[in-house]
Amino acid sequence: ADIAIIGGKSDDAFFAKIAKGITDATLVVEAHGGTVNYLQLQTYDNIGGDAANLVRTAMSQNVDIIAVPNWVPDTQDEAIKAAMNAGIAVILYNAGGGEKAAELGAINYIGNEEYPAGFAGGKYFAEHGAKHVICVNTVPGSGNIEDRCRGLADGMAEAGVTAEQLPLPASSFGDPTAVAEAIKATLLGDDTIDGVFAISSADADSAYTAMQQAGKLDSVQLGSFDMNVAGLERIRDSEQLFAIDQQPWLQGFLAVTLADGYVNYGLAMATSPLLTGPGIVDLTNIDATLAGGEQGYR
Amino acid sequence: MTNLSIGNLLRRPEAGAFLGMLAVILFFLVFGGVNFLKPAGIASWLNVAANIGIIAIPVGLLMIAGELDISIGSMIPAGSMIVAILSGHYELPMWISILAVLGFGAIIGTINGLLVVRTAVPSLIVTLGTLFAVAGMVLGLSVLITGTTSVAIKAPALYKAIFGQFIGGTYQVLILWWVAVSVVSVFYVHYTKYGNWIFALGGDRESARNAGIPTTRVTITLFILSACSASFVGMCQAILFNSAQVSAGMSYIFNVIISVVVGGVVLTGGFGSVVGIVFGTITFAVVNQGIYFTGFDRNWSSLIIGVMLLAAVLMNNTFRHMALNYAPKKK
Amino acid sequence: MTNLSIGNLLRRPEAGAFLGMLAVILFFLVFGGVNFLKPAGIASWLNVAANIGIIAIPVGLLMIAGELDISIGSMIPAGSMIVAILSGHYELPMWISILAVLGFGAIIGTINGLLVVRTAVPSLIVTLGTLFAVAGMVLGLSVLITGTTSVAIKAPALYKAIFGQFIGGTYQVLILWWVAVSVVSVFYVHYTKYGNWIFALGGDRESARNAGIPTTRVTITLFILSACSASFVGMCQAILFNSAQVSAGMSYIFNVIISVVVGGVVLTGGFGSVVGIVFGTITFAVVNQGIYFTGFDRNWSSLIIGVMLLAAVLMNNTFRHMALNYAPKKK
Amino acid sequence: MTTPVLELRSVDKSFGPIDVLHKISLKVRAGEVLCLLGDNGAGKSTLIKTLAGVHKPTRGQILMDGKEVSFDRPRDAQDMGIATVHQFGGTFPLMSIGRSFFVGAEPTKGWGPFKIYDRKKANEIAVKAVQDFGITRVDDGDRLIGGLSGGERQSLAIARAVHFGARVLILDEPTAALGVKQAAHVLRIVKEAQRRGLAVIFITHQVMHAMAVGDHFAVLIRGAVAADFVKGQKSREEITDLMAGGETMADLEAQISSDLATADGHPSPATL
Amino acid sequence: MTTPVLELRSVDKSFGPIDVLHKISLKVRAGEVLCLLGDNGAGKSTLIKTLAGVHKPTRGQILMDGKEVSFDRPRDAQDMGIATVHQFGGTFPLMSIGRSFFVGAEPTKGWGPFKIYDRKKANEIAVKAVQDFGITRVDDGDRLIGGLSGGERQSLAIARAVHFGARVLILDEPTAALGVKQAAHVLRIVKEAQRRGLAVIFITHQVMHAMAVGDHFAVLIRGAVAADFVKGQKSREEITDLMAGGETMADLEAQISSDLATADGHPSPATL
Ligand SMILES: Nc1ncnc2c1ncn2[C@@H]1O[C@H](COP(=O)(O)OP(=O)(O)OP(=O)(O)O)[C@@H](O)[C@H]1O
Ligand SMILES: Nc1ncnc2c1ncn2[C@@H]1O[C@H](COP(=O)(O)OP(=O)(O)OP(=O)(O)O)[C@@H](O)[C@H]1O
Ligand SMILES: [Mg+2]
Ligand SMILES: [Mg+2]
Repeated sequence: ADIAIIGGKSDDAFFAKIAKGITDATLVVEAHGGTVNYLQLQTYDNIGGDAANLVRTAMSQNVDIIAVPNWVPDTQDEAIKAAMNAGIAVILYNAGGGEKAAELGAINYIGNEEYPAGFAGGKYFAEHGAKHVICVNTVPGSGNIEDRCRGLADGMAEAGVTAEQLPLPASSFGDPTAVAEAIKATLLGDDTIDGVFAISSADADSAYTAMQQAGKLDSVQLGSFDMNVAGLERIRDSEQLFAIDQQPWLQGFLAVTLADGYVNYGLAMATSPLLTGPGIVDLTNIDATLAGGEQGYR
Repeated sequence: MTNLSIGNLLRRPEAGAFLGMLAVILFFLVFGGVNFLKPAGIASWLNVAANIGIIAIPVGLLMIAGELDISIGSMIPAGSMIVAILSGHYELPMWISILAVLGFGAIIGTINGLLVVRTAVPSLIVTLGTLFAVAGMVLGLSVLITGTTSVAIKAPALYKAIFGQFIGGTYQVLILWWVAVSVVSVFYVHYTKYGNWIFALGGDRESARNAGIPTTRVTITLFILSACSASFVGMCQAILFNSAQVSAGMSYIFNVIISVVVGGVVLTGGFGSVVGIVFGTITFAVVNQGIYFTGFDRNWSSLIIGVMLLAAVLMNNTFRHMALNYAPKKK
Repeated sequence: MTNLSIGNLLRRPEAGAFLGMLAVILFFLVFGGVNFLKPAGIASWLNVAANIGIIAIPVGLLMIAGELDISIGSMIPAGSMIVAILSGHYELPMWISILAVLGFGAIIGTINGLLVVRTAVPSLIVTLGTLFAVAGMVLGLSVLITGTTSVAIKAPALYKAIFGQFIGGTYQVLILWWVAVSVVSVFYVHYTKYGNWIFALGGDRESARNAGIPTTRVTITLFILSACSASFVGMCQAILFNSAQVSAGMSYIFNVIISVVVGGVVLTGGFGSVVGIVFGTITFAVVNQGIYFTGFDRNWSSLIIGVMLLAAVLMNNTFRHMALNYAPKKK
Repeated sequence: MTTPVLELRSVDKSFGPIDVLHKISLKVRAGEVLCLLGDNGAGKSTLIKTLAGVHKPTRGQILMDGKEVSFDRPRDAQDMGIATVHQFGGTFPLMSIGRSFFVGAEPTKGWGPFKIYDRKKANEIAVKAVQDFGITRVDDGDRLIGGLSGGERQSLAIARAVHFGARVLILDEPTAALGVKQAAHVLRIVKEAQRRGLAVIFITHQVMHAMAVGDHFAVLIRGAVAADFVKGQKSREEITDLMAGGETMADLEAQISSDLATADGHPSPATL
Repeated sequence: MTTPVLELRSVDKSFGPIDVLHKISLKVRAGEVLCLLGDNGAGKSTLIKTLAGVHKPTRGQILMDGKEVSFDRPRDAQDMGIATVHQFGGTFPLMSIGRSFFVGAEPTKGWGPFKIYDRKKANEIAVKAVQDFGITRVDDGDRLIGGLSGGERQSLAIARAVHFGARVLILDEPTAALGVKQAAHVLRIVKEAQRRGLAVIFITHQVMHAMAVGDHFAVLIRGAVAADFVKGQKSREEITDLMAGGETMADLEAQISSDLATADGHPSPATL
């Protein structure tokens, strides 16, 4: 099968793991005489529109099936429908959700969902005694991050405690020191804060430094979306409470192999959606995760 | 005295940009296969080019006049958000939103222009200030008004047909707008006196003023055009994609400036052409999108983009050099 | 003939930047309270300033010499990744990594410099090409070598103490590096002939060459310094945060250029000072971080940053204008 | 007949703390060439920039045809028929000869929004005007200014002012960069303009050029009018002394020649 | 004694398709002033740029003291003692007078890596050198060049070359922007340099200046040496004609004056 799969920026640590899954799955596809074309966004400035454009680019390459995250459904649905009308099958992964897949007529949905993932984080925080969490948003204005923070707030609210957003200006994005100092200043300015939630593994590194600086390692707990080795080591050392895991490698691997099976042999999963998360990585399962993390799979 | 000699052609500012464009198209034809030039493949880079191109032309003219405008980076989401909030959230008629979008562009353009003209603060810094200020305003107001940072909008069919639709299911209607903007600009820049004023402004502002050119008026007009073009593109994106997000389009700033400079405009002003900017935009879009048609490992795509851009500009530059040194050969 | 007259002080290029800095500090003192100037508060902007400042000085010198370098945006992750891969992944001794980091900076700087000098392609475009190319290379190689895009590194205590630690638990050791770089630069730029060469280069490249200045050598050296400073900062960040990411620091490009220009360096070259750049960097860091000490709604922070930056530069500019027009009063 | 076309009444100009012009009063009539003389830095360029609308006077009045005027921008002065060639600049290296010549006053054809710049006409007029200066090398109006020699550019700027100067022509050291032939041509043009009834203000450091065309001389010393006289009232030596800032100067040539005569030891160069 | 300091042997220079210099052969000896004359665009500046190491000749040889040399950069020429004042540029608007004067050859004090730029000394020397030109307004070496008048800047550039010119001094239209006093001073400096045994190449469009200091004259017409003679071999009228590109020119003043005499109708200006 000729498969097109659309994904996030190539230097995005999270998508690098998805890409690894895709690469591994490509071996299978090629063994079956097919091809895989991975089309990546180059920026996240106009994520929905750019993804829609990539769907059309994939259409122009006469592929059999397209796997795409539905980040901004309002924006992308039109392109996805156009692909289906042109006789190209579609599989949603990473973002969008099972309902959306059913609505559009996509084969399946593989991945987790931002809002429930955030929600799970909120609940976990609340269960571990956090009463006032900040959700550090380094990309204010981007819909999927807003969803994470909203989910977090709602998950905490269910337990009667609060979370709020800390939006950072664009000039801080990618500057770990600026992110750390912003969090530190906020922690110093408000003693009621007892939890920090970072939206990416790199921001978690900064957040940890901020807590250390503010002298609040004991009074503030850290949680994050996604993880890197430094983060996993913190969890192992009990310096970070948890990380929300979406198992990106599985998302990429399954999206491609399922697409291949569907086109070549009409195979399809009976389960829909196929949820790869949210899983919580904490002290209970850290060792296995760490081993996978060091090889770039977790 | 033959006006069509090779020399005369090479002397044109767009000659280098044209050759650079040909070179990258050839490159991707060889490595990406013929899909790349089939109608659907063309759409994949033409759509991208149109979005950049509409902004690149006024920004390029500003650069020819010796100024930079980076506030476009937040004018795009501003345009999206204005139309989404007014017509999506408040459900006002579309024409009001359109007027508001262009009006906001005119206001910010005027502020940029006035600050640049009156204070002698470099335009990079002035527009950087408005870049942040507008981004902050859009974010703050969206959260205040709608409570979120991403608003849905369903434009009526008529407006969708004019501003945001796919022609034949593949080509954005924005391409037609781009063609229109290009044609009008070519006319005004290369065939009327106003174009002459822009070049003079960039060549030597003091002398241009001494020559009687209303430098203040020209500068402000150009800033208004560039701010309006950015908010217009933002509006069309919101209509096309049925939703608007506030996150600032920093990458647009880079992409537009790259397109303009690859198109042969001199960064310090005084030299360039509209057609060159169009070629530069296409070159950039082709380099950016062509990679999807090739089999190269995606992890190396940035490397290829960087090298291709450098190669295109080097080629371009060689020709500009020849152009500047060229004079009809004496027998 | 008094050398300490107010006029002479105002004439200094850093006078405006100093006043701009005072103004923003005052603003945040009023709206943010005194926490902002307590040790922990100072650290919050000083740490940010140090990271930007080490890069801002060589980039500022390049700007004084009439060139831009935006490849720093990918040199920072390159520096991080090199140290993380060599000492984290392959567990080689730290000193080898450090040499490799600086060596890589030297190579990219040389390439930038040679391309700018030999081809007359504007430096913005050349370094844009290397920006993309280095980003692609770092990503491609990291994935190839380590299989991931984020590598952990635990530096030995000695190296952590020198490159990446918090002094007194709050101040990054990078601040000391920044002070050192500033002092050395002030000396070389303002008290030796090399500084004179840089200013002449930016004033009029042709005349500078005619005056016998080795323009090629100076330009390449400056590009090497800026590339090395960026990879050095990247390395220190990796050591400090115990982990390195490949994602490019595009915002650094903006932040560094803003700091330099707010510091009174003329964008087109020929005018500026190291102390001014230092003040400009502090101004930017204060504006960026000060907001967290105030009660303003965070959603509006970009708006405040934009307005504050404009205000600081306007103040700066007023003084530069006075400086250029100043001459000792005749009786 | 006797109302001056342009008159300055005790005009002062300062740049911040620096006073450059003090109480300048001057008149220039139609059909008259006013030579503005003075040492380097005396304030000549500043004075004519004030007349051309580039600077606004700090104090004092400018009158045209006896009525007070105020120029907010160079355009205002131009619209009243004052054409100026400034000492520096005035041409655009990356523009074509034709476009540079007509910059700010482009010839157009067509109507309404479709008025287009008449490139052919502009090039023809520009090339002809420059060739009239004896610069026959320039025959293509599309060539870029950047490739012209200094003198060629200067001739272009003067040709432009002459073409547009309706009532007053102001030339700031127009002959400085010019060759003998071109300078002679400029002097002839100045006289032609005078004959056509224009008022001309002519700045030069060359006594001979001044004496050849001037009807009326004004000497600036340190920003003030130190002398104001008509042709014939002062000898060449007196004028030279005044031009040198009021210092007594022995006759230039005489002095140098005698230096030369008394100098010994320099080898008599062999012919090649 | 008779080996020329600097010699050109059939040097050609083209810019792409444009041939600017054809087979130029010239010599200049120590203690000799070579006046390079010629119309605008004749190629004088291009010729001296070739000597100063700015351009490389397309063909032909440059000899110093009879030995062939090749200048890859202006620095090379400077290191061999050739100091040049180019027609344009040479000063840096945003630099101080002292720094601009010594740019590329800064005086230093201290040792090793701590050699510091000697600002005081640089300012003193620069201000003195400029004041020697009669420009007494300039008394502060820290002032920026941007605020100086055109003539003040030109004087600064010449003062610089004179200060650094060890063996050959090349001046491209040095007197063009200068006042009478300053021009006289430049001529005196040229003669002084000659007396000290320097070889001087002097470009000017003013016959009087050329005749006042020149020992030896070379006239370029359209990029070729049209005449090469020593002082006294040609009359002023002949030289003027040659400078005008070989065209027969009536004596400039005479012609203009007679024009003036025959012109009627221009009002006799009233004294103010
Ligand atoms: N914008 C300015 N700011 C400050 N000082 C200035 C400015 N323009 C001119 N000056 C000063 O005013 C004085 C007169 O300058 P101006 O250019 O009018 O002299 P000039 O008579 O034209 O001399 P030249 O014959 O050399 O051209 C000079 O000392 C100069 O330094
Ligand atoms: N870089 C260049 N590229 C192309 N043509 C050039 C270049 N430099 C000079 N020329 C041409 O060479 C010719 C000679 O120029 P040059 O500047 O040497 O004249 P010049 O004798 O110094 O004249 P002037 O007296 O006006 O200064 C001119 O026609 C000019 O257009
Ligand atoms: Mg003057
Ligand atoms: Mg010349």
